[in-house]
Amino acid sequence: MATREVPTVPAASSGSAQLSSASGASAQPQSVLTLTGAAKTFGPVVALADGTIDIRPGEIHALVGENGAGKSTLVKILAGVHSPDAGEFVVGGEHVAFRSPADSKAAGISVIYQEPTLFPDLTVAENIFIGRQPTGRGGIINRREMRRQARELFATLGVPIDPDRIAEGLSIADQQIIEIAKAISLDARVLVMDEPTAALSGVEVERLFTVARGLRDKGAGILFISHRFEEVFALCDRITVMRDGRYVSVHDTAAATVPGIVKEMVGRELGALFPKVVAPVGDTVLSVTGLSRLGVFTDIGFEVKAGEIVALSGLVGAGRTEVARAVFGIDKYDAGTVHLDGKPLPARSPQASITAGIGFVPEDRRKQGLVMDLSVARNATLTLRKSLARFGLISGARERRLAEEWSARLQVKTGSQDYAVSTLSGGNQQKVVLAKWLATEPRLLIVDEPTRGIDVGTKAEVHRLLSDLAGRGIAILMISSELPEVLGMADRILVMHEGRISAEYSREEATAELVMHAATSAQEVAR
Amino acid sequence: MSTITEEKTGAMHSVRSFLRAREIPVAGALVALVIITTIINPRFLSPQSLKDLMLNATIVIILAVGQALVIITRNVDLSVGSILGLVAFGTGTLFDVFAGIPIPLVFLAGMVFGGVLGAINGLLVTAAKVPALVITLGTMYIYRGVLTSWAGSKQYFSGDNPREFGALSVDTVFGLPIITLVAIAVVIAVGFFMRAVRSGRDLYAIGSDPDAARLFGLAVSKRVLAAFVANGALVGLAGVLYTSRYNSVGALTGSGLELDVVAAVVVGGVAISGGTGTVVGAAIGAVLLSTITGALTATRVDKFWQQAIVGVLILSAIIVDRIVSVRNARKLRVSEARDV
Amino acid sequence: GGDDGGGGGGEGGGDLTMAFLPKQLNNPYTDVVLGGGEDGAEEAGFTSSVLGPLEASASAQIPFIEQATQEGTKVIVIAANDPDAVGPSLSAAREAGAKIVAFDSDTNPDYRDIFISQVVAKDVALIQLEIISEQIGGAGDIAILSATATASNQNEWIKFMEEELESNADYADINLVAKVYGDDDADKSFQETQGLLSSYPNLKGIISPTTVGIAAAAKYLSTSDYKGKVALTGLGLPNEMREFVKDGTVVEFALWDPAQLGYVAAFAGKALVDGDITGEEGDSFEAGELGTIEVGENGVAIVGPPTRFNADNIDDYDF
Amino acid sequence: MSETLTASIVKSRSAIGKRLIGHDAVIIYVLIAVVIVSCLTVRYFASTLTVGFLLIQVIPILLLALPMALVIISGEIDLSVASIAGLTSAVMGVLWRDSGWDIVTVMVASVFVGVVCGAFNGFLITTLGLPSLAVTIGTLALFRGLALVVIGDQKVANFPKELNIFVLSKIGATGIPVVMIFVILIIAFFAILLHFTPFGRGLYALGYSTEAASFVGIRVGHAKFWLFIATGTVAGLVGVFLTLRLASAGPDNGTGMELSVIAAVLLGGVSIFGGKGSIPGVIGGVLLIGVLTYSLRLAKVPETALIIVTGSLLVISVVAPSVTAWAKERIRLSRVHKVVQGSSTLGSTHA
Ligand SMILES: Nc1ncnc2c1ncn2[C@@H]1O[C@H](COP(=O)(O)OP(=O)(O)OP(=O)(O)O)[C@@H](O)[C@H]1O
Ligand SMILES: Nc1ncnc2c1ncn2[C@@H]1O[C@H](COP(=O)(O)OP(=O)(O)OP(=O)(O)O)[C@@H](O)[C@H]1O
Ligand SMILES: [Mg+2]
Ligand SMILES: [Mg+2]
Repeated sequence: MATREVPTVPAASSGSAQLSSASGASAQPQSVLTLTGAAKTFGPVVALADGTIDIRPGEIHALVGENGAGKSTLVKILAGVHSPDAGEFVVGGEHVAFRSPADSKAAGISVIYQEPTLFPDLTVAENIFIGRQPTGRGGIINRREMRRQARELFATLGVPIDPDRIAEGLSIADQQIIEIAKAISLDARVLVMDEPTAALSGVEVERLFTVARGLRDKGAGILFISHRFEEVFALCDRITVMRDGRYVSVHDTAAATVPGIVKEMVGRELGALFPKVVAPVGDTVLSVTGLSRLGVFTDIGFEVKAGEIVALSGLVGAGRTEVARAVFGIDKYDAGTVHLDGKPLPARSPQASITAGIGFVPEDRRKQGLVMDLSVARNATLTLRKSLARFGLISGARERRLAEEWSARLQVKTGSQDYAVSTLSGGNQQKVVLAKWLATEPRLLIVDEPTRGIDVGTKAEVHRLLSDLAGRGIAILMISSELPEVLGMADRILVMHEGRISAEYSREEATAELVMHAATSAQEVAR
Repeated sequence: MSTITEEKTGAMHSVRSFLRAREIPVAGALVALVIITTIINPRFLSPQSLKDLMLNATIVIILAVGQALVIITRNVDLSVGSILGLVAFGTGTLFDVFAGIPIPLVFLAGMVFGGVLGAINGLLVTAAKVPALVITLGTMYIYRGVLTSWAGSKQYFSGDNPREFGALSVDTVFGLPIITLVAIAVVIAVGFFMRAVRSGRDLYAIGSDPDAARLFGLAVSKRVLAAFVANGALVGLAGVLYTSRYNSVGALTGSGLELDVVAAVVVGGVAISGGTGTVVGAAIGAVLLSTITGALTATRVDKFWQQAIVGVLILSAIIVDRIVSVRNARKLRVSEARDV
Repeated sequence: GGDDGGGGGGEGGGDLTMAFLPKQLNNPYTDVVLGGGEDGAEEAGFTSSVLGPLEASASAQIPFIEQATQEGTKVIVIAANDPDAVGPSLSAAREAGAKIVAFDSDTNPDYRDIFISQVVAKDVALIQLEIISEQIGGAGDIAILSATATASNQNEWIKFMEEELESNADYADINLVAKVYGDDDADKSFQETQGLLSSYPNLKGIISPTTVGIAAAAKYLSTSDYKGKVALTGLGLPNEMREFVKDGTVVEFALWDPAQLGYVAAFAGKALVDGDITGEEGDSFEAGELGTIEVGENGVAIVGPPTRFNADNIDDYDF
Repeated sequence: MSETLTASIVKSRSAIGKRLIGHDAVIIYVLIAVVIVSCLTVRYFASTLTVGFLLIQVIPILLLALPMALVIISGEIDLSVASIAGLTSAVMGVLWRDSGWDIVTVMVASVFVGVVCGAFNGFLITTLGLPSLAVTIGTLALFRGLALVVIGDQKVANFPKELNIFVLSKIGATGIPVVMIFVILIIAFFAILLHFTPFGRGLYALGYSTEAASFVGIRVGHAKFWLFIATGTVAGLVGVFLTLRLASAGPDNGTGMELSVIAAVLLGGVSIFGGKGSIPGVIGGVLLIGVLTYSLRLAKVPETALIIVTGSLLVISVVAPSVTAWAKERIRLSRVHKVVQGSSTLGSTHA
């Protein structure tokens, strides 16, 4: 059907046939995909003013830019989700105007979106092959074959996910991995990955890279978006830089330097990425003892003192988020106690935790951190509902003032306080989440992956923020899968492995090797 | 852990999918109901009353199958009662206006008519991107209004239709009334389509997360529209059969049917939020609900209690369904922990 | 559709207006009644209009009473879905100067000036018993398939039947085993009939004193094994029953001429407006070609005797 | 440039501006228009009688629409309201006939039945976490069935005359029913609850996303439970009102009202997906249907046409916005195009 709609090479299959020829003529590679001067506006917001990218077969091409630079918007144009208001778009030498993602797929472009998009009710295997399940005669789906292929894919990615499990309840990490499996299984000639590593930790990232390089060597063109420069420089051949919705420049990685790129991204010099100032440590704020939940975590015990930043490190799936959720009262726990300022905290009651002075920045911004369809203002003040009310009645004016004050303090970039947060870029959304919790002036702030999918500039801000908060005597529990962040920000580091705390290091003694070892070693043995 | 072996997961799979099969409890309830009733009143399974049970179930089975298609895509069609009324009256009119019109042609006409009405719903839902519940609530009124102004006080009686047409709901082929056979055929065909054909699976994906489906490039609008049209056509079929089955069709035919049908589908284990459940389940739900009434009369339960009991039945079906799915979730968590 | 709310379309506050409020629009029986009614109204010099809900429920009738009131209608001719529920709004209408004629199904006597009854309620009850008794040979189980459980006319007839079964020696061997309600809904009546036959093995006959019920029951019998084995009678419309009389499912049933009912009601309205009568017992008024009608005890006027319909005479009638 | 463009358009859509072109505002404009047109063109319409009859007729729907709006905003639905009203009416009848209590006690007890029904819904939906649409289809049948069980096929009609006179009595010459005073109080209660309290704020949030709501300490289950109590209670009041207004308690009072209520609420701009809607809009929706029906009947428009009108209103009310939005988008694009082209030339030279 796609062949009719799209004036371009029909299907992915024949696309891969072309790849060989393309890589054959790799003397001076001609582009497999070029987008020039693409523009996209949403109501008043100009998401993309000049989206320009050029991908060659057999290259891995990085796209970097601050939050809100327009990367994801550009991706969605490549994917056929948005049709650009202006600009020209050439795939395989032919002008195209995609009317739907189907068109894009038919043109041999396969996309991993920034936010995982799985079908919770379908099995993992079906999620991967939906719409193109292997069929026997008469178009009847062959489930056994489908499972086999899924299992093969996971083998290549080296992850033990059961293809027959329904997607419901998978951790973000597992979801992201399934997205990757889905995308590579299309063996398209252009593979677009919008921050695929944001939710992954070292091991998975390495496997992903191996796979990506494999595809590149088979002649596919890959667009890779990430806020982590070490990844960009390790993996990519060329780098395109964007700022404020506009194309800035393109470099060969060999010739590029991190400071140079960063300068072009932010348009200014950056301060330290980890501005950690050691704050005077006060008395214990949070103390957790013998916390256990069947099948998720066991006998967790630790303390967080005022002015201290404690990092909870470990591989994705170690159960850190579950611990945090249990402490905050989202999930129940089977055994153990949680004390705040020496007073026991009732289980299963976020409201109690909030009034007691805990703030929780959850790992999944979209589903848990924000009410995406609600305005920025409403989101920013959601935690203040009770304190906003006088005689039980809320004053809209005060609500608004507070919202403006806090989004100003965190420099949230938005058209208006009345826009739905869904229209903000990933980074700006995260700022709103932080804003609404800081507004409650908490005693303890739990942050789960606080800088996931956040650009260097904002990242530095967030870190400075956390550091200030600690300085002002707030206790901070930080879950992070990013080692540099952990090492750079934490006073103490707890390492979790398979639901247990496997090691604890002070800021001084901690090293990348020690932490990685504590997080993985046992597992390496098991494998 | 990546050394999970083929046959092991194969086994795990079959076990899980059985546990996940939401129609098991409903089927059980149905069997239990029939057995108990028969013990109290053996005539409940006498040929005639058995035939009646099947005939009563027939029409709502077809409606439930159609509705299930729509609900699985996270939509709903409340206008089915009115559509059925329109088609039924249309059928009567056909026989009246074109005496001696071939019966197959009437069925075709009925299904096309229903399909068109369904398409109107589908187009409004997909093109204007507005919630189906609102749209079909609207068309429920509109279609009913059209029917009442069309029919006025005119009614068509079984006498006005050709004998052999009425015979469809009387004659039996190896014990089964012809129209019931039609219903069974529908269930099998649609059920197979939903399980083993790609576009069928798409419907589940769409219901599971419409936005993801759109991003992924599934033809969401097309599929949803198709679901509404198919539902309309099935309602059309049911409408024609209704005319053959019952004495009279007129302005009020089929009114108030919509909630019964949705109830049947839900009882059959199709999640109202889409993405899960099967048409077979829906069909069983339909049989259960249509049998309960007969069972209650047969056991001479005070007529005032009957509706209340139907309500209790619907509720318990939902609760059981819930328990089953919670059990599955817990199983998942544990196996999850093992996978880590 | 002929008799929507718009039918008749009377416009005129001051002049002589008459509003007919049937239990429900689009009901064949109702149409015949209203047909007679409109003729009557015309002869009596009234402009008539038909107001009514699409489904037969007490609360649905009320807005139309209020509408008639607001339009300053002189006469409201109503067939009550519920004898009491329509009360308050009828009282309001009377205060606004309207005369209330109940017909077909009575309201609580406090709320109307006069009730035009098809026939003597007792006669209707008895004739149906007579017919069924003849057909089942004076002995065996019978059941009643009624309309809504609250329909006053139905309940009155059923009461008389029960009394007669008690008292009359000829009916000693007949016992009434069940009363079921089809709510004047074809499907429901149909299924109730099924229920009866499946739960009462040796049921000999069914009486259905409502046109919808008897038609549905006949349809079921004619398609089941019980055809010819189980007798069926009651009150039916010849046009609806013709098929079943022809195919032997039903031997004989009864009814009055519904048209006369509306016709007389119209003239009763005129008489009330002209002040010829007040609805007292002993009053009498001219009902056009039907001659003089007497008002009986507590304001009930009787139109005429019921008729029996069977294979021999059914083709002489068309309603 | 993006800033300037943004700024210019943001001004044009200040908060107040939004309110004046919002869905609920539009509904109210239409309502006013219909009233004016009817007064001018429909015979008998412009009269105090209209006020009285009309209000009395819409009160049940109006009352039920209020808690229903909150329930739908919170992302749930309650189809059982009409049945609850029916059950309440039945219980009231039986109590009055058999208990020998004075009428006030009877009325209070009956309303309490409504509360219990609501709690039952709430329990199944929040505690057991069952889908409300499915549950309330079940209780729709259950409660109506119980009404039959309670009162059977009888009717109870001998309620104190003065009470049903009171229910129909008007405030002086205004033609406004006295009971409207209570109705207004209830309206005020729900309006404030939804628009000016933390609870209301919470409702909008959890209407969009229960998960995110629970992360800011909104007790989702708790909140929804109380909403169903509210629908139950109001349904109980409506049951009592119907009984007195009809001077007759029976099993079938209020049958089929649930869909009219939901239709009115949706017409009033409440989003069936939850998160959107306002009390003024809902009231507008209820009155619009009420007035239109009333005046069309007076205008001798056939009943059958009235159903079509109601249905069309509903469809148009949801389709119209997306159509206008689509049109706006087209216009805007054509304007934006030029702006962007002008600015993007620089970029394109890079390729
Ligand atoms: N659907 C939308 N409606 C309105 N504005 C939008 C929409 N999508 C994106 N935007 C705006 O467009 C700009 C670019 O967003 P985009 O998501 O492309 O940035 P990004 O580069 O992906 O940022 P991040 O690195 O945080 O993902 C942002 O300012 C955002 O607010
Ligand atoms: N909602 C859920 N339902 C079922 N299992 C879950 C759910 N969330 C996570 N899990 C599983 O629980 C374990 C812990 O996952 P989780 O993602 O919380 O670990 P983590 O250390 O927080 O990883 P990260 O925070 O980096 O995503 C993993 O096995 C994960 O698959
Ligand atoms: Mg992005
Ligand atoms: Mg986590």
